[in-house]
Amino acid sequence: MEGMSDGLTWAAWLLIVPLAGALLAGVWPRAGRWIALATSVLVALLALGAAAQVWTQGPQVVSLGGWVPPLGIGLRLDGLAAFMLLVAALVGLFVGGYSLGYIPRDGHGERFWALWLWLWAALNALFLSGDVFNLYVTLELVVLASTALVALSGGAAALLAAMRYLMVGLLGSMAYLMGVALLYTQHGVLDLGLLAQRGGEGTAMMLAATLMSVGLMAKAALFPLHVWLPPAHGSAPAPASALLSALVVKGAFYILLRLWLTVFQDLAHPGVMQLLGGMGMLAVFWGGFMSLSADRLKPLVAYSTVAQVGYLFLAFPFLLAGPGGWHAAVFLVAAHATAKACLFMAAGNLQEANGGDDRLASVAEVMRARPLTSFALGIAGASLVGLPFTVGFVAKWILLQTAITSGAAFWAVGVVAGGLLTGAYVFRLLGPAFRPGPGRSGRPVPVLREGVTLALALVCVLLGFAGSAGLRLIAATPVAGPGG
Amino acid sequence: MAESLHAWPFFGSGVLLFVLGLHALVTRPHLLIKVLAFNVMGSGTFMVLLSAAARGSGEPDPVPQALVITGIVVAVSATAVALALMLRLYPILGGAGLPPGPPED
Amino acid sequence: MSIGATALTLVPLAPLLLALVLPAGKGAWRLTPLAVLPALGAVLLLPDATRAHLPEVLLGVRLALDPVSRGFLLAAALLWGAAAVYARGDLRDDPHVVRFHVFFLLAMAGNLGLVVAADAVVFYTFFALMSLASVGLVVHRCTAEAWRATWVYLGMAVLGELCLFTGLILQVHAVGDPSLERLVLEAPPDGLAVSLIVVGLGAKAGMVPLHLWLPLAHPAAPTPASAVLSGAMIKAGLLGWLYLIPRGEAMAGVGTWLLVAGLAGAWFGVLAGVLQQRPKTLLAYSSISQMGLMTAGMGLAVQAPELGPALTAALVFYVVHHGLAKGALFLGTGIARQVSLPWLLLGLGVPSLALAGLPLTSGAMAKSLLKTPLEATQGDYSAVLLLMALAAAGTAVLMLRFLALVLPGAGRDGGGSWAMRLPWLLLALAAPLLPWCWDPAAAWALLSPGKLWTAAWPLLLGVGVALAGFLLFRRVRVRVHLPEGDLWWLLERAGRAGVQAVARQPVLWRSPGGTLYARLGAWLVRGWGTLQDRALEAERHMRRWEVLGGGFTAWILILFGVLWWGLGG
Amino acid sequence: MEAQGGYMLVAILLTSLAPGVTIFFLREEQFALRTFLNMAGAVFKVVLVVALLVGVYREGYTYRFSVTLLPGIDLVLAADALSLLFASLSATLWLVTTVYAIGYLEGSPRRSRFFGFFSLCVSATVGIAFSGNLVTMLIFYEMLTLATWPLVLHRGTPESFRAGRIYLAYTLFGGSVLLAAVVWLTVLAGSRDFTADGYLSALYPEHGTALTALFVLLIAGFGVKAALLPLHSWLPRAMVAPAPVSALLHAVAVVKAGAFGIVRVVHDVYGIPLAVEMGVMRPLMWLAIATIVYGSVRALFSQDLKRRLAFSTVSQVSYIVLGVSLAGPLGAMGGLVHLVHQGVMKITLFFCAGNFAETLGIHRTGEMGGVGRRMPWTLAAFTLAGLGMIGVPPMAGFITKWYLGLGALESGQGWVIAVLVISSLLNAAYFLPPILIGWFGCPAAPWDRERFRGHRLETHWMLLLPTLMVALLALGMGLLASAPYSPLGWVSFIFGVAPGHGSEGFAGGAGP
Repeated sequence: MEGMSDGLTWAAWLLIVPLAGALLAGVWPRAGRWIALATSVLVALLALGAAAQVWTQGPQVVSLGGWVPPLGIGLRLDGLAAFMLLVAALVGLFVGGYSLGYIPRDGHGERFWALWLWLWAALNALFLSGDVFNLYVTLELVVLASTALVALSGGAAALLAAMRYLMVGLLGSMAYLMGVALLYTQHGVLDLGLLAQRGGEGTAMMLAATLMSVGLMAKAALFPLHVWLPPAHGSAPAPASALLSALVVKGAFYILLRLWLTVFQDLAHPGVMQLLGGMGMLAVFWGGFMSLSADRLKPLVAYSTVAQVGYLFLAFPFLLAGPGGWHAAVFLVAAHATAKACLFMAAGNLQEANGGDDRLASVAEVMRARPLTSFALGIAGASLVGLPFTVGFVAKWILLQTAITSGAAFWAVGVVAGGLLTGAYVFRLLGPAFRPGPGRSGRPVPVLREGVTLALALVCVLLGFAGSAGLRLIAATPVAGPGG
Repeated sequence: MAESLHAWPFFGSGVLLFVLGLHALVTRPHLLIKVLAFNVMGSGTFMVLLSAAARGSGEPDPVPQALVITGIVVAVSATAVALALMLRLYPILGGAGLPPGPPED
Repeated sequence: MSIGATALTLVPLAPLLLALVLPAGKGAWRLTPLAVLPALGAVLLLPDATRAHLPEVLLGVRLALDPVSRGFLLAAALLWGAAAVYARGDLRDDPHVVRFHVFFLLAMAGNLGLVVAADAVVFYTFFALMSLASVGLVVHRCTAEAWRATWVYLGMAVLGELCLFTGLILQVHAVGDPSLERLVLEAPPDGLAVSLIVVGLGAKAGMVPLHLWLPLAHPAAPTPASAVLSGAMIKAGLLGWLYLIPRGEAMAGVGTWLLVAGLAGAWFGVLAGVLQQRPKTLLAYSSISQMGLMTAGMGLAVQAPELGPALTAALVFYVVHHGLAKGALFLGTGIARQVSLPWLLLGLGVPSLALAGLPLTSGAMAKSLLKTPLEATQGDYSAVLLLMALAAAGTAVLMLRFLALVLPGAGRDGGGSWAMRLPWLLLALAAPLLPWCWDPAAAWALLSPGKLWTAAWPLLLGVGVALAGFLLFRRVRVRVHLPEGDLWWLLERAGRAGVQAVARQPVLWRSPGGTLYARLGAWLVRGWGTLQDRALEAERHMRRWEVLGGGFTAWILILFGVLWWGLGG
Repeated sequence: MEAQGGYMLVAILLTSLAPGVTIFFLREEQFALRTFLNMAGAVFKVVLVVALLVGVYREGYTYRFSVTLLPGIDLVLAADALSLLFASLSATLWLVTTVYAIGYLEGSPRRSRFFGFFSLCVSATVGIAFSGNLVTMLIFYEMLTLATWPLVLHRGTPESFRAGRIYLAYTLFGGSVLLAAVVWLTVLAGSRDFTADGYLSALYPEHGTALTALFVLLIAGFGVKAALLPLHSWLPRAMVAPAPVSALLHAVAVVKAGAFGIVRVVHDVYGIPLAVEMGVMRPLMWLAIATIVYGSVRALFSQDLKRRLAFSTVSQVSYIVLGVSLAGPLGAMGGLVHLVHQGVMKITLFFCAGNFAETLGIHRTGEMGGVGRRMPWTLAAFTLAGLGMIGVPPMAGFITKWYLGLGALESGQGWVIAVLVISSLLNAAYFLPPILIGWFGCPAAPWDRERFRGHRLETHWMLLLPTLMVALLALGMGLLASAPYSPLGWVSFIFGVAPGHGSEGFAGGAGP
């Protein structure tokens, strides 16, 4: 059973620290980078602490100010949340280090720090929220922060992409909120735990499930509602792209998973779960195909996110496969987050060295002269494909194992075929780096950035040995219905 | 569903507003209309939420009010961001209307 | 390892090691004749049943010396030694003298090694070494003729090796031990295995119709190489048969087969040889004929186990006799233009008549040894004996034809060095001397009138036929000529015609797969391109707000529908 | 048997991994340091492998190292006799190939990248050798794919890119199939260490269909690298890579990894008795036979020397599979010993082809006329290895064919010898003519590119020395086949029989 605790615990600090950092950085942009650095180290430590607490003591529910649900706001720190917090902290830490070398020291670019910490705070809140309305609020906060990050570079493409992203995001949020309203109409409570206990299969519940799911699918960029993602992630500054692709779409997915694990557990019948999984598979192939057809680096990486998000939706058919079937997809979140952040960071290095041009043909020349970044690109790509000695391999393994255990081997076929498609576009990206001719290191790129990129790539390798621990952490999630 | 009959007009018009807003958001190229449409959708949702305050027969439930107020704050911030973006786009697009045809990335 | 074993190991090892160091030293090739010394020493000094065992080499190497191998080793050592000395003179000015000697030594190592092998694997190893190294001897001159001979030789050698390999492995597996001693005693009468062994070794032994390479290779190779090819190496086939063909009732069929093939070879060699123009080709056919007689003897030994020991002893002597005589003939032919007629008459006449079975020579003794057991036994071998005697008459005709071809070309003294002349003459002298050295008692016995007549009448008959033929063809002036390599000539023509016929019909050889594959590839590439274009178009379309909104709404409907339907409304 | 320190195994991996990773970041002109790292790693690896060999042979040790990857799934490195067979092959040939590659690439660009991937490739191979279970093997197998791909591309020409693309397509496909199979197997039977006679017999016949399907998938997965018949065509195309890479592909690493995987699957996952009972050995044998004959025929009609050698590999590697599929100890010995023999002989041939191309610009067999006069040592090495491929004693290839033949008879399938004979005949048909015209022919035209003309040696010493070493090795392995540490001796040790027909008696025996 979940432990209850009051006061300012790990969970609360995980909200307060980045929020405070964001405020400070907003007020004092000149010192933004140092505030961000300190904050990110602190948040990373806090996330570790929170995970350790879940690891040792099991899931926690924190009632802010001592008010318990249904009236108070509860923070729920269980295995799933702790895992997502850790992933966010890991990616955040590296993106932070990378941004030190990316964000110029003067000019309006320094607004990045406040936006980033704000986003981080919102994400942490999202992962920790224990009720559906708070989730709405955090979703909106995430969307607003993300929109600002996309628009940060200020070009026409970026602004248009930001606008589109905002609109789709708001559309999704509204659908979600409508679902919340229906839920409240039905049950009169908002807390996830209480809603889960009430359950229900009525039409209102179905409508709520539909609206919330579709809204979140749009936010998670599930095919065919993915069209906002490639321009947005493709035109944002590199660290922002990394954050958006690695974490923000995962936030929406996280809520969706949470809802189906708790509130809608009575609705989770095979038909709808297979439908979601099937759409995920379609996304895998569509995204992969688009990635394969891309002729520029950042759209290629962005479409790859569309594909990888598809894998995550296998969590839904796996929900019914047996206890913990969905763990595989959650672990994949970690694998994809690290690899994708690393890819966007590497892409940023290459694009900048190449004078802003990220066409594959010309980027290859730069790749030849920049072994650190190319190496990182290679390792992260391998992780994306699911090749061994990377966390991607472990994730793919768990995914396949779950698929086969659940007796639905066709998902395994899909995973394998999708992996091949991933291989095709990753190696299409890497291949030209081996063309003959001298490399061109291009414009200077801070060594710090190249180093951080490579370090994150190495993290992709190290996490390959964290499979057991990760799964154990995820398993510390109380689930009553299917998937528990 | 709202059990009390007097909540039905709120609920119904809320849904109607939501659908109208959705339609406008999707079909109208002008950005300002899109922003307004989002607000209309928001209002619709809030009305549905308010209709939930009439649950049961006793005192109206205060929680939806609180939720709606929070929602309005959030919607206003979102509108502000959207408008700010629109203003930045205005000189680039030479207007507030999205260009016709499928946009390129 | 004992001294005897070491000495036995040195028999093949000495030429092998010398071959390896030969390329290093400039004049080292002159040492080649010394490589036979261990072999000669082994023949003369080592007792029977000397053994050597090297367990770690190959699959365990076992060597042994027994009476049979001693005889073969003697013939081989003498002939290789003589040829090596001859080569010192013959190839003195050859630009590729070192290359020749390397292959010469390798082939020598193979030949000597297979004689002392006591183990099927070792036998096969040395057999292969000999066969493949002698390719270098055949091709040495690099003329078109040499290349043609080489390809034929190589093809048949490889085919023979593979048959032998298969036969050996079948027998070794059946016996469970590759030792030749056990194989000859215990090998089962497995028809397939024995046939493969017969054929595999037959290709080497010039058994008709596997003889095709002989008449091509002998004239093409340098003289010392022809001498060892014909005198020593083809005997390896016979030795293999002696070791590897099981005896007994069950093998009667194989014995008959060998007998028939042998007699056919004996006669065919004569007929085909008489029709030749070049002395070395003629000698090659003579070898086919002589090997045919030995093959027939082998067949008899297989067919009638009771005759086995006596026939084996006879075959061993025959091998020595034929090896030395044929060696002398080849060496003499090689320098015929450089020596005067008396020397030629002595050096070629004696061995050729010895081959024909002239009394007082090794030929008479060899034939007598072969026939005596047949006469002594109860079985009726008169037909065989008659055929053998007639074959001897044929040999006489053949040898007269040989002399008629060579003697007119006699030159004047002085050209040939002693390095070439001495080994030739020594080998030629072996013909009258060999019987006395081998078995003086038996040699004495041959001097009885009956024996003399038995030996002489086929010879006289042959001389008569030859004279008649000579007169006839002088009168008629018809030149009957058989192409060298008889059957091969036909096969080659047929093969060429076939290839040309196929080449004229592109349908037959141009694979339809190629174009199909190319078409499929093009279709795939085009299909992929179209797919990509369509998909990109669809993706652009999906970016429109209307489509996005439509999709959003559609999703809501679909998801709700599925939920509704799934939960039964 | 006690398990010894697994740190030895990790150390063996690191001897190539650490230099490899370091080399990537060296500058192009740091020749001495790069060479030192390469050579030190290679020598050290050989020394460690020898230490393991002695430990396993003399003391009967086993070495094991494991890390947990996922619950119930360990990354296991273990050294048994079979893994050491492959590891010692790879370690030895890597050392030789490193020397060769240093000579071969002298003065060419992008050497740091080349040697980096080169070392990674060998690390992966040694990892495959020491894999203690299927999961570990899969991991290193995929790593091998990754590490080899840049080497195939190395020349950077359009053909090499095409070859690289095809290589990748095949191997990634194979890897995916393998991944699916291994996961499935793990779900069925758990992740277990390789054990003699396998660990699946308890699942039969209950999961018979699944086991058969799994067998097919596993063989297909490993068969891609082993170049089994329908999955072979990457190999001949990959011959556009530089000669040391071909050596690596054909002899040291890639095809060997596939064949070794098949051996592991048949022997140590399924076990011969189960595989025979399931009836999967016969189809495997037919597959091997078809590959053997097909590869030889294609080799015969290939005029490009390296292409011919590549098709010859397609054919020869299937000997290993054939030996395994004969399902008896003698046949398996023949197959396993060929793992080593083929490697050494084929690497000799590729080194020779590289020498011809680098020294004289010879690429086609028809251009080899008279090459023996200009490059006698290289041609001698080529001759030895070519004869070995045909199976002429006393070369190593003969030992293989002899044991395969005995194995075929032992398992009552003597007709398989006919396949060996046909293959040998074809081998002879495509190896003997180039050898002969090399020694006795004349150059048809002046050679394209004469290098090292005035040198004391016929070519660069770093090209010649490794070539001669491997040629002698190929000779020695046949000539001293029955010595204790020879490949045959080691394989006999694996199967617990006496090598050769030694005085202790002959392993084949007149079986029942």
